[in-house]
Amino acid sequence: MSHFKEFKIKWGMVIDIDKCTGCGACMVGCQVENNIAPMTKSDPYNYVQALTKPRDDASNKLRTLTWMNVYELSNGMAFPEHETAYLPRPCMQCGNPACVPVCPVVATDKNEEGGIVSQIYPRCIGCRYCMAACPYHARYFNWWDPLWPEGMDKGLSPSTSVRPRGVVEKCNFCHSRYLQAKDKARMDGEDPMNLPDGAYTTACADICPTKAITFGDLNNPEHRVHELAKGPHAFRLLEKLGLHPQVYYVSEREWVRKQGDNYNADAGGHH
Amino acid sequence: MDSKLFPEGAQRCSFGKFLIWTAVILAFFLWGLYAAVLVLYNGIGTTGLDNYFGFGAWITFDLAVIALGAGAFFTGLLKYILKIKQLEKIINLTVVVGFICYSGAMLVLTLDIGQPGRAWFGYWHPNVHSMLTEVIFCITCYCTVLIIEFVPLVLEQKQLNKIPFIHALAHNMHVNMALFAGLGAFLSTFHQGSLGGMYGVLIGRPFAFREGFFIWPWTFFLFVLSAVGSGPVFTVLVATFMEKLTGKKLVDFKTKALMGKIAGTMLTVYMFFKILDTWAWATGYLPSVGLTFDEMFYGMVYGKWLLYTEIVLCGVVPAIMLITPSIRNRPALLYTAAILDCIGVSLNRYIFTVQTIAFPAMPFDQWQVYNPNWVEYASSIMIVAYGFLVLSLVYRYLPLFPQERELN
Amino acid sequence: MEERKASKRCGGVFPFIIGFLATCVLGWAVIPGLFFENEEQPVWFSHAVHVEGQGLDCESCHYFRDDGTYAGFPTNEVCAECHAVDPEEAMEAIAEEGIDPTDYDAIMQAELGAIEDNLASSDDDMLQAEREYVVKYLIQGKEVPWLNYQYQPDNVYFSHASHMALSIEDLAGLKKELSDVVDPSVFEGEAPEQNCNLCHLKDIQANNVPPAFERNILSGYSKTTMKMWQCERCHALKGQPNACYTCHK
Amino acid sequence: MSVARRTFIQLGAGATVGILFTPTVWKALDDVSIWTQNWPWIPTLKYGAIENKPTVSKMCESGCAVKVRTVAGEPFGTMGNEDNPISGGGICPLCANGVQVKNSPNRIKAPMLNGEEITWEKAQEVVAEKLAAAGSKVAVVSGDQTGTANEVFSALLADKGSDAFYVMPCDMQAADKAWTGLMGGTGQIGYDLEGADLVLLAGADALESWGPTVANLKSFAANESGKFIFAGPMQTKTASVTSKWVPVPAEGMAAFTLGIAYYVLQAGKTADTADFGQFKAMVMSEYSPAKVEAATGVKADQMAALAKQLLTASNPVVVPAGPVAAHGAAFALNLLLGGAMKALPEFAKAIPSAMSRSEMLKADILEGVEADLLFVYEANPAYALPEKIKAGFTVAFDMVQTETTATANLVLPSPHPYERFDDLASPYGLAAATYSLGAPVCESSVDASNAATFILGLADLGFESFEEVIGAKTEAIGADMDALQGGEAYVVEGQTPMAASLAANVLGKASVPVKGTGTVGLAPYTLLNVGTANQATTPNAPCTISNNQLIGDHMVVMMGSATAKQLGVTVGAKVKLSGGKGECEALVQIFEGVMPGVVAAPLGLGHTVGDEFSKGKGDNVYKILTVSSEAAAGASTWAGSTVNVAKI
Repeated sequence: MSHFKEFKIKWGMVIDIDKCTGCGACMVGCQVENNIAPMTKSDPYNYVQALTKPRDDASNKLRTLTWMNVYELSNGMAFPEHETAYLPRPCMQCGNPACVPVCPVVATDKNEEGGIVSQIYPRCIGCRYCMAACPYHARYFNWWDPLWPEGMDKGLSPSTSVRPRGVVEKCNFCHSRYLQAKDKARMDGEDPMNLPDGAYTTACADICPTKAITFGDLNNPEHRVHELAKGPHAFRLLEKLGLHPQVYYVSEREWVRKQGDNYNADAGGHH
Repeated sequence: MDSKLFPEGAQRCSFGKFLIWTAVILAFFLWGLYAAVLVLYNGIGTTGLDNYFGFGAWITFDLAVIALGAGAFFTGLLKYILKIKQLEKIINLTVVVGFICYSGAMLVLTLDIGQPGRAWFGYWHPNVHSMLTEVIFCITCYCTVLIIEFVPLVLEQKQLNKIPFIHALAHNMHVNMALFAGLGAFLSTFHQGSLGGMYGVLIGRPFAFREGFFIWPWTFFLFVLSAVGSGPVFTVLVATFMEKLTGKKLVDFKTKALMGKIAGTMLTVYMFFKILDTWAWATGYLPSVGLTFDEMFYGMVYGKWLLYTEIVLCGVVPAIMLITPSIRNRPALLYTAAILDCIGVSLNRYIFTVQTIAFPAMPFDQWQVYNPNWVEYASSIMIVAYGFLVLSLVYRYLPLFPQERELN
Repeated sequence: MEERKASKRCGGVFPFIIGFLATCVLGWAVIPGLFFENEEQPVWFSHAVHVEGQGLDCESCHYFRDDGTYAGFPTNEVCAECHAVDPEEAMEAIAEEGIDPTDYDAIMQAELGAIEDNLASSDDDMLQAEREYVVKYLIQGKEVPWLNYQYQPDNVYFSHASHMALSIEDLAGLKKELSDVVDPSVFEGEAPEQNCNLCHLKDIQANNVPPAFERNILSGYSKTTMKMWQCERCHALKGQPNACYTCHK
Repeated sequence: MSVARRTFIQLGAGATVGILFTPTVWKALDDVSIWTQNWPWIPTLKYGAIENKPTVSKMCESGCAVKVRTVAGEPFGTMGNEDNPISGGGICPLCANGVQVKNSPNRIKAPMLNGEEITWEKAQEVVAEKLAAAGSKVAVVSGDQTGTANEVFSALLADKGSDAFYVMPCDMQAADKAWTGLMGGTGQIGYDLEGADLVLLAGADALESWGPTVANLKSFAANESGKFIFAGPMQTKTASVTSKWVPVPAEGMAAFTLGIAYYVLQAGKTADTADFGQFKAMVMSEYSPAKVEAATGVKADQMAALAKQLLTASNPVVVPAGPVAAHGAAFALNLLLGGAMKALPEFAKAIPSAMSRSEMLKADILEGVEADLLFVYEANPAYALPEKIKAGFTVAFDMVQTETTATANLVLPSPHPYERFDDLASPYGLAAATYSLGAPVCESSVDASNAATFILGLADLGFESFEEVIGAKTEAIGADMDALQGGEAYVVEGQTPMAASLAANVLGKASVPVKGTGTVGLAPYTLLNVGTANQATTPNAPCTISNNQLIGDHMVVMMGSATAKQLGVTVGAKVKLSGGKGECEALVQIFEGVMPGVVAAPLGLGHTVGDEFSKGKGDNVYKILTVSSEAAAGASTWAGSTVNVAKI
């Protein structure tokens, strides 16, 4: 039932873990671009809230809406051999997504040129089956209605509609930037289906101070990601599960690459 | 005062006593209702669910009751299609229990989805690839079938039945019941399976993923078998529980034993395949994705003991007990086996729902532990209370047990 | 006995038909209307006056920005190019008169030079409309909350740029297929070079008094808001993708 | 009657069937589902022209050069500014949240005198009065390290005959004390992280919080061939990407640096200063690897190896942090190596009577401040320097409520950086003198006024508004206003540093590790997303703060398993840290990247005033830092702080 669809354009990321310091700028940039409300514990407008538990604050990492999430990796050694690394995790936009075929109402689909897995909030009924399906935990649920502190909702980004509670959402490679890039190309009389490198890039890639995140069309030789993804130290998360992520990682540290997949049983992967 | 409504020649407790009994149940029901209102008003954030555990107590509860409710379609199948006469002594009860389980499950589902107002999208914009779509369709359709099967029982109510038209109607429905039983059997088999399929197809979840036959992963068939292997004895347990409460004999033991035998046989078949499946998964699939059997378990909460309890203590053991006549025919042992059986299947549903998503697929990720909060418990208890309520009314006013008179 | 006959006579069908017809009529003729309430535009804007009268062309107010986005409704900045009232001057004048700057009527009554001298309209009604715009919005630095007959919610991303190449002439061939997507009358007569009529009010440039905005009382959408299936129909006919993200955000 | 009933039923049935043959029911169903997609309480979006307006953001200590993204004129996001060398397209997590802070309900809405809202005119009167009364007993505490606003404040002091200008403790200050103070050098020290082929970060958490962080990160990324090494008590985020981490206790950093200098001198390197011989003798005798190893625990061969790498490198640089001695030692080493350390010329002043930057950095706030009238400019001493400041009357300028504004007599709201004119002159650490300017990108949402403009109204300094001062500044440095407003920076290359001396005798004494008496060493660390001394965490940042810093409302401290065993604590244990004059509560986390005998605690948590994102979250580590005076260097430092850890 997992039907593999190939696209002429394949938007993807190559994330250089050796350049990521886990500063968190990408996560903040993402939340701002995509109108993710700050996590507030109390809801001044909802009196019934008092009868049950308060909303969650940001330190409850199982209730956040972090489309882009930075994981801390450890090589598990004791002092002084200990090493750490940081791994930013957007949605993998899998070539063979686990989340798409399970959605009962076609609220998520991988059917558009570019291979970005869509997520349509007005269609989603909030069954959370897709979250159970995604091994990367890239999908998030709106446990509460979005709530901006007084006055903060006047500075909303025009690029993403605000989601009500009860629907699932996830990283979409800042998709409306893609739409905008195509419109720009149309205005300039260029081919919207053959955007130059950098014409369309995501908020996280934009903001990253070390430019650890490179974004582009994996199929287009003119785009840097095309080569980077083929590099000797490039790898993807959980390749053995066969989801074919469109997000690649690069690290010269072997222990880091080893943590990209499970190698504990004999039958090895391809590293 | 309401004795005129009682089934023909049946003794029932005084109205006052009955009121007190229902009051107690209602208390529980209202508590759950309160929780449900909180969920609908504030959102699902009020539960113990989170981004790692999108599925939890509710889904487990749904799957468990649906499995246990399977007594209805399977017994129906045997009685109406395979014409096993003896089963008519308990068929009414299986229908009622089935109805309660399914309607209850659907109530919980409306709480469980984040946008209840869009529940009908399942029909309007169905995704044919999704096992859940199949579930949505089959469960709702089968629930209607159960209602149709339930109606004649209501029509046979002493006073109603005096009206000639209704009498005729009830009779006609009985005649055609085989059709519905068949339809129900078909629908039910499918969604029992789809429920299993839901987990089997999760390519991203090594704990649950299974190869399979055509579009159906093995879990599809395992869930069907486990359902029919436990449903019938659950009905037996319900009947027995009612006997204990009312102090009357309602179903003769011969029928119960027969139900035990039926369930036992199916359970044995199930266990055979379940063990085979587990073995293949542990030694074949897991290594192929670089994982080991041991990695699938974590501490006490998600320890191996769960799996062993499910398969051995609550699987193999009751299976043997139920297929061995000498054991099966001893009431105490039959009931013990039945209880183990039901625990086993519920445990199975829990493990597939929760442990599947508790296992961190990404090596740098951690196991998370899920514990439901009172909201989830309360709303589930509401459904149980609802079940008690329906059953009490049915027992008091409808001819639920054809044998009741002769046995007392 | 009596009863039986009674029911036999009319066979139980008569009242049934009555009821059936009654609700049919209601359901088609009356109820649909109840779903909508009419709203007037915040100020009277006459396209006729601006287009025919002042000889403006569409692009002077509705144009593409360099980044490919489309400036639908003009901002005060654009309007002020002609309606050259200096907000600061006006506000000072208001302050001098000692009028509360939010008391619009008072300001309009006062007929302040700072405002009046820069009004262009000829006849009184128009003058009043222009004055209203200047006082309520321009000098207040507030944009006019125009009501969009083609309103789409935030979750829809509509690209004018990708539709600008559509020509009514070419689409005329699909007239039949598009009958319930596009108002058929659009295809009649000489096709204008601009394709706005396809979705927007027909020949709005000649309109003098804009029609009322019909708001759906449940969804808040405009009566003329295009539904998803309509977008999909045309996309399908034109061989365009109907992927979710083609139009959603 | 029965007829009526039956007729009625039939009528009803007919009606029901009838309605189903009309659009009514289906339309209603459809509209309801559309309603669930547009709940009235879910905010809707604003549309219009999208612009990226360049300006500067001063929420992080060094400041970021940003472009503010606006839709129909309303700011909604912040992005980097490729055209500006201090950004290169990137920004820090704090400034990334600039717009949200601008719109925060925590903004100060209007001037407040002892909690009473007053007009700006009244505020002017009050301060003028106090100023007249205070005479020369006026002081200024500035949280701004790079702004020309400091010139205005210092000019006011000069006008009043006071030199009590204080900055919040920072590495720029320690560096200046060491460079211009001890070694008689000129200019501001900078480090060419992009050009260097070997960078030894001697305590400088350069890729997380030290110096011009974003510029550092940019240089690190651009410097493909260069090798970065981090030395410090814990494996900071910087250490997670450097090729090596050398565990060195903070108080031992100076000795460690001289230990390396030992080998460098041995290799025959010299520096052209009067006291070179003296310096060499000092190092050779008192900082022999053996001695250093004994004092700091850093293996001699480790220092040897590092020295070797530094010597073989063609353009190495050592980047210090912490006490003055550590800076002095590093500068000396850099002079010996003659690598990528630079001396930046200072930009000309806009106000002649103002202090030079070096003069502004002289006064030591850690020794305490006393004044009749105190101006606090966008600094939060009440939080970061408990009990250090005493003033008869405090005037606090800030955009949001802080511990300082809560205790100040007069609180004056500053415009948010996006709402005002401001500038960034050579953030400390850059390899070139860099001047960036910010003009307002939107109107102020509160009744705020630029602090410097307010000050200009108090004394005749030759300017009416801060905008004029900025104009004069650009003129003075010879930059092009339009280019600056367009987001470009005005850059003057740094020169080779020249020192009069290596401060041999001072360094000799000051570099000896001094440690507190607590059971374990304390390694305080700064993460920008957690906040700085002056800026608390921002609305969206808490999602990025890991459970290694904060769990619920509890601060988390990290230590190696060995230390945990020594203290008899386990993961999740609740402990009380006591040191300095205060105590902190925290939960224990095991992190093998912390030196044995050291506990790492995050600075910037535990605010008692502020919005829901910072208030009451964790505990304030500044309370437990011990100030020890570097007698020889005539300065004070937090390095060498220790704490006692008790389970609770």
